Amino acid sequence: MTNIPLSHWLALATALFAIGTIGVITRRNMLIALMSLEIMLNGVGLAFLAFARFRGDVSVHAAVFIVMAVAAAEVAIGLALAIAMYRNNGSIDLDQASRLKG
Amino acid sequence: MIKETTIQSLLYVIVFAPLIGAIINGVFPRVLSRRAVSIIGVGLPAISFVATVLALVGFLGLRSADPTYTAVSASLFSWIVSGPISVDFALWLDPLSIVMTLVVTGIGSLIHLYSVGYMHDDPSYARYFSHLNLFLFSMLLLVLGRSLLLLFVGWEGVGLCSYLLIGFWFDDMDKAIAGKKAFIVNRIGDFGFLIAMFFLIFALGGSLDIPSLRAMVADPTSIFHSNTAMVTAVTLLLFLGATGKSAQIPLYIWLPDAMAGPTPVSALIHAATMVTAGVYMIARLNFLYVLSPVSMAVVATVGALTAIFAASIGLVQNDIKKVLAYSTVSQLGYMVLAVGVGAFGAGIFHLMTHAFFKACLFLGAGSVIHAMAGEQDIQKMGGLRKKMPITHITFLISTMAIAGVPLLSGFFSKDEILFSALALQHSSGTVAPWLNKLWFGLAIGAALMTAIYMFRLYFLTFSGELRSPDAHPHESPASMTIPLIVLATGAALAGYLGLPIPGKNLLHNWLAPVFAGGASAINNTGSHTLEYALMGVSTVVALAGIGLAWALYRGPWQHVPAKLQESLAGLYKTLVNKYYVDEAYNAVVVKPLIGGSKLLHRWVDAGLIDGIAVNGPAKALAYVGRTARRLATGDVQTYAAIFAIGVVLLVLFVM
Amino acid sequence: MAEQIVFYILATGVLLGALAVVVPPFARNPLHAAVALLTTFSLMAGLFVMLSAHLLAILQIVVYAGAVMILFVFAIMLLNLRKQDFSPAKITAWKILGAAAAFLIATRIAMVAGAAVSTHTAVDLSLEQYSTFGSVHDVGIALATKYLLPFEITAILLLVAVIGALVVTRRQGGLR
Amino acid sequence: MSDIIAFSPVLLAAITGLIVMVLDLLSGKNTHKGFLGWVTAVGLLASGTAACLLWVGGREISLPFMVGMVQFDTYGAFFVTLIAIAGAASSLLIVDHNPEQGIHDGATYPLVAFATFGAMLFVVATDMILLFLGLEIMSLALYVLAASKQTSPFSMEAGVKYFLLGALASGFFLFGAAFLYGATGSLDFVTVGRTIQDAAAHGSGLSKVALVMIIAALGFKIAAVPFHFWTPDVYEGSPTPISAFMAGVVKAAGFAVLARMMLTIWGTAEFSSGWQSPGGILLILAVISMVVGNIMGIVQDNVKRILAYSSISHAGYILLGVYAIGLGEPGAVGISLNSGVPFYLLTYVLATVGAFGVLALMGGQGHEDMSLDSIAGLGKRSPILALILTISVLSLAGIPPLLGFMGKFVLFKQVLLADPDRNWVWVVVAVLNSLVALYYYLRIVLYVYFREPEGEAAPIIKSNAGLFAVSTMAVLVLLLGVFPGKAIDASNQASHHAVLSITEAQAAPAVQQESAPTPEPKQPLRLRQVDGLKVDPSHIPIIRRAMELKLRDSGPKPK
Repeated sequence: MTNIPLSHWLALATALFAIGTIGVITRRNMLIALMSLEIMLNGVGLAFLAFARFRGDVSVHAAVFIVMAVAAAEVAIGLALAIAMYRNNGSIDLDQASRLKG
Repeated sequence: MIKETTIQSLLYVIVFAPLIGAIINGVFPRVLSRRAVSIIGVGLPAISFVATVLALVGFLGLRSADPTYTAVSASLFSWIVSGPISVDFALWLDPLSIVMTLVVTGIGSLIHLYSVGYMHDDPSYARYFSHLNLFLFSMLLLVLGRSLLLLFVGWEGVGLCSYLLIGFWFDDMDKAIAGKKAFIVNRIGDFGFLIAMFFLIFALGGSLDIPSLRAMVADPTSIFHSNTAMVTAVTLLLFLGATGKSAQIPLYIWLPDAMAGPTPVSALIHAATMVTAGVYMIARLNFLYVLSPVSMAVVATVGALTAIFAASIGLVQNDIKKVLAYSTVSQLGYMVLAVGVGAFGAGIFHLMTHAFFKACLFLGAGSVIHAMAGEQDIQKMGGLRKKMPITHITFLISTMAIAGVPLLSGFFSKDEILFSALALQHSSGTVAPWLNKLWFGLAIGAALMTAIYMFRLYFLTFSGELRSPDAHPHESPASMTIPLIVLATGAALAGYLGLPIPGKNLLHNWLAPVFAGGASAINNTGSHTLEYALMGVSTVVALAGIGLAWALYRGPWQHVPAKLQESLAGLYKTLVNKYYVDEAYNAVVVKPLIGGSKLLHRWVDAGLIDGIAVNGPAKALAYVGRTARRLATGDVQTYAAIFAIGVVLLVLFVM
Repeated sequence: MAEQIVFYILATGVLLGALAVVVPPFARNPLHAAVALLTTFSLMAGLFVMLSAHLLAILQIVVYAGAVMILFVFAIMLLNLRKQDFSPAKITAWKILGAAAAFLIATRIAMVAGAAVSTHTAVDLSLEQYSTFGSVHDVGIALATKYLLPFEITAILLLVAVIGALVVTRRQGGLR
Repeated sequence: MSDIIAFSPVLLAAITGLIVMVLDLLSGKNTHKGFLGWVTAVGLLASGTAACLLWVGGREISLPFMVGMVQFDTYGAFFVTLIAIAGAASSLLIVDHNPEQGIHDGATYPLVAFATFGAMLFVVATDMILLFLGLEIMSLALYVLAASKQTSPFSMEAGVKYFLLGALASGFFLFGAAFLYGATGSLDFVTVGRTIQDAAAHGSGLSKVALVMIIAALGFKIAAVPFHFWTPDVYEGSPTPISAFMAGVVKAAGFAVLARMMLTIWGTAEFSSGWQSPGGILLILAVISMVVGNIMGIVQDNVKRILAYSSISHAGYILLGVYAIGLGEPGAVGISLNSGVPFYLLTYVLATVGAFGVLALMGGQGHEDMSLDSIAGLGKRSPILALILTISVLSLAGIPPLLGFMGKFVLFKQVLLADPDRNWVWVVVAVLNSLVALYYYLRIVLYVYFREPEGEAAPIIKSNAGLFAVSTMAVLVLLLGVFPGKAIDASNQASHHAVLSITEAQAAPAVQQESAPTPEPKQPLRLRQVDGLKVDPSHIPIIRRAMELKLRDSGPKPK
């Protein structure tokens, strides 16, 4: 049924992962950086599921499920931090979070 | 009759009594009265000294009962058992460590007593005694430790205490920096020591336990005899440690600066005990050193060079403690020369006599400084002979002893070293034979200079008229003069323990079992006639030096020093600036290190772009300058970017 | 063939959505980025279905497209960001290097992994297996047996997240 | 039941968290929350004690019904104990630090307890997903704790930075885990290791991707260069007790997992052969971590940053230890962890928590700045804190007879022992580095004793809890320095079990099921491979799959 080679799935997953990483590196808006993190985790999930399908191993689906929960928890904390940062700084510009340095 | 078990208990008392003193005075500095602090601070070292004497008596008893008896060992607990290494926390009392322990506790106790008077008005009185006792504890651990590792613990401990005590008057930033300098320079040496221990274990399969190591080395089929290169490496690395601790070229630079500490500290740590640790360590490992003629030659050469080098600097110093400091470096050079030529007994002998007269000199100097209200410049002193009779007499005796005036202690010990330098040769004879003549020449030159600068110091300080009218010198209190008298007596008489009469040399006979292994590799090419002839020579040298000093600073040639100073301005300046060694270190070691770290700092901070910007076209420069400022890390996304760059480097590297 | 077409369409959509989140011109406004992200998540669910991960496809919609997106939208509304909240765009050399590095990682990994798995073919699931693979039943069994412990501990994770979010966002005082 | 007992140390930490949370809610809004710190500390210490008891009892208990996801052996016990101690000390430091800093929140304590729980789980887990959960619980709690001083922009910034980079690292970890799964078909890293070490899969592209990703992610947690950039900023910005927690707990847990994963999964005889081997990568990271950490430490003016760079350089030393694998027990197949590593971590954690602890007690009246100048003259203002700081810092510098020296001695000795011909270079490099490091450690001592403050000096917090914590650390540093025997023993035992063995598991007769844990002989503690011990019908396809793929004829036959 699956005629698409595994390497295609992996390429897609890796691409998503890389796009997410680039987002975290380049976007100053903390919300968008958070979204990029989610894209990374989605890439990971895709890789997991692709491997699972190609190995015919369903138990990893449970692992991906747990990863989803973790991702959600991470977003919750991240957004909370963004809000707190906004209150504190009046901005969620990551560039402005650079008082500590050296 | 004292039993062996009793001696073992005494060993614990010797080592731990000062520690208890350190803890009490360190933990309750505000609770105790000054009197209580003094009693604890002086009493516990004294107990340690008494215990040492008792241990000596017991040891003599055991040895007379059984002439082959060599050492008492007391193991407290099994310290490290890890893989092939098993080290006990064990103490080891043999003739060598008895001599060292007597010097440390005896002179240590006297200096503690002296400190009661000297430090009387200091606000941090308890802390001072606490540190001093802690030092004594570390030093005893160094001397009595049975394994190299325990020795190393003591080795680092004395360094730490030295650091704390040099910087004792830390209100003055220079002093705190001097302490740090001492510690860091010492650590360079310690690095050698540590690496040497690793090599000893892993390259040579040796043990850290000194008696076991000795037994291993004694086996002529062992690797120690086949792998000479590694033995040379190990001994040279250990010697690096010794150059740090015993202030030899190239690591001597810390010792003169260490004079920033209170004078009794200089007397105890930087003259009598700690700085001799390197000499002690080489003597302790004599069986290892004699396996490598190269190492021996290096040790001796470094010692001889240090002796003359430091003496020449001492000629022109004007700070009373600096003169003594360079003198100490020079005398340590003698000791190192002695152990380097295989005259381990002579090295220890000089160590002992030096401990007496140098401690006495420092304490005398302390007494002078005390009397002159902190003045240390000898150009501003003079005429103290009448005002401070006891200090004067004791100082004079010690000065004569160090200058090598016949029949005083320094004469005998220095003479033995001069003789050894000329006459002792390594049996394998692989190193150039002319080296002996070089060592002898350097040593005799240093002896002449010693006589000159010591008597220059004496004449400028004690004779003539007082050159600073505001000072009102007075004799010091009894707690200060009593140690002076005891030490001066020692300085006069200690030499008779090592009279150069065959078979009657008490110290040599006493130490013979310790150096038995090492002595076999050393050939004595000299005769007793030569030895007595050399005594004549050195007497002449000493007297010539004294005469010259008298002539230059008291006698008819008083204008000459100034003239010399003028005509040999370059040399004089070089000497005053101590051959610019500190400056050289600064330029070669310190600056590049700090510069390098700053460079890296800036590089990471400002990014690669900064560097490119320097040469870039003007427009780009402006842009990049802004960019570089923005790039200044602290930006979380820059970190993320570097994280990704790190990963990509790994990825490209691995795949 | 049809499968390939669907895959490429979905994959393109997912990638475009993701790029729209990340590449500035499309996503100045966080709300637009959120919409793009929603697209990515939803299309991803389609890909999951293609991998026979039926339950996870649904969860993808529920958790990501539902819960997570709602959180984002809430945050966006709450913060009510305006353009002037951000300093002018800065493209620094480090960021360019970092992005290039991420790109390099991806291409390198895709190449290496692609080569490593080039011989792998999907396990042929029997019809019976196929009907249950990735179903609630199968995944549920895995969760209740092999992954029981992680499943339970996820509860603590969520608890920590809740406390954490409260602690960070509260203005003063205790937990209430 | 036996499983619960075996898991009890970790569970106790979680229960502590729950209890403290409830107590916080019950105790009302305006009460002083300090007592919660004591409760947390007691709970965490109980968890540490439980770990010790299990250890002393000589039980090596694995968890059949949890399908081999947890391995509680001497290695786990060692690190759980260490983590418990560091966690307890940090929670005691919070007691008076937080009110003085204006951090009014009882929720700090449950978060600390949960973070400790996460770290423990992280250490004992042998399954990628459980491991990841532990990592995330620890990290999420710490992101929040780092930002818990809300009035301070620095604290907020620390939290945001730590979060963003930590989440990035987590992503990399998961990505690595996914590829590891792809390469081997399992998430249990014993099975993964067994499969990877099979010649066919060894060095395959997938496992290399996983190797790099996992090294990067764990390198982030342990602050190895070049994944270290967050460390100084976050340590500086976070409330100081939290910095202590991060420098102690996170580092210990990170290293415990790094060593175990590296050696279990990639630990073949070629582990450290050549630069491109897994060990070679660790070696490179080790050397640059040492060098960068120490050089950057020299130019710092803030004590917390100095300690942060010091922690980076220590990561370098420990990585060197992980690189230099041990010889294993005589006659044993395979390799073992260098036995100096757990001991070194012990020495490092005690000293660094002590040092940060003293700084935490200097943040009175909301004082945040920990520049060298603000600690100047501490020797006069508080001799006891000055002494503790000095002991901790000198121990970090490796001055005998303090514990840090023993740690360096044993670690470097073991590194040499692993391969005397090649490793001496790295030992010399490491020793030279520790020499350089002395410069900045001494700067701290210099300021504490030998300088008067020029600006405002940091006000000292009067805190029994904090003083108790830091003085315990200092006493341990001193005592264990003089009597390190037991600790070295413990480290040796722990390191024997660091690599989850697979050869013995295959030889071991399969499976007693729910039988009560028979007290097993203490020496040697055997490692059991537990995946599939109790076989649920639904696992059969999974297990068979794994068997078919990699085990061929040698594995235990499924029923």
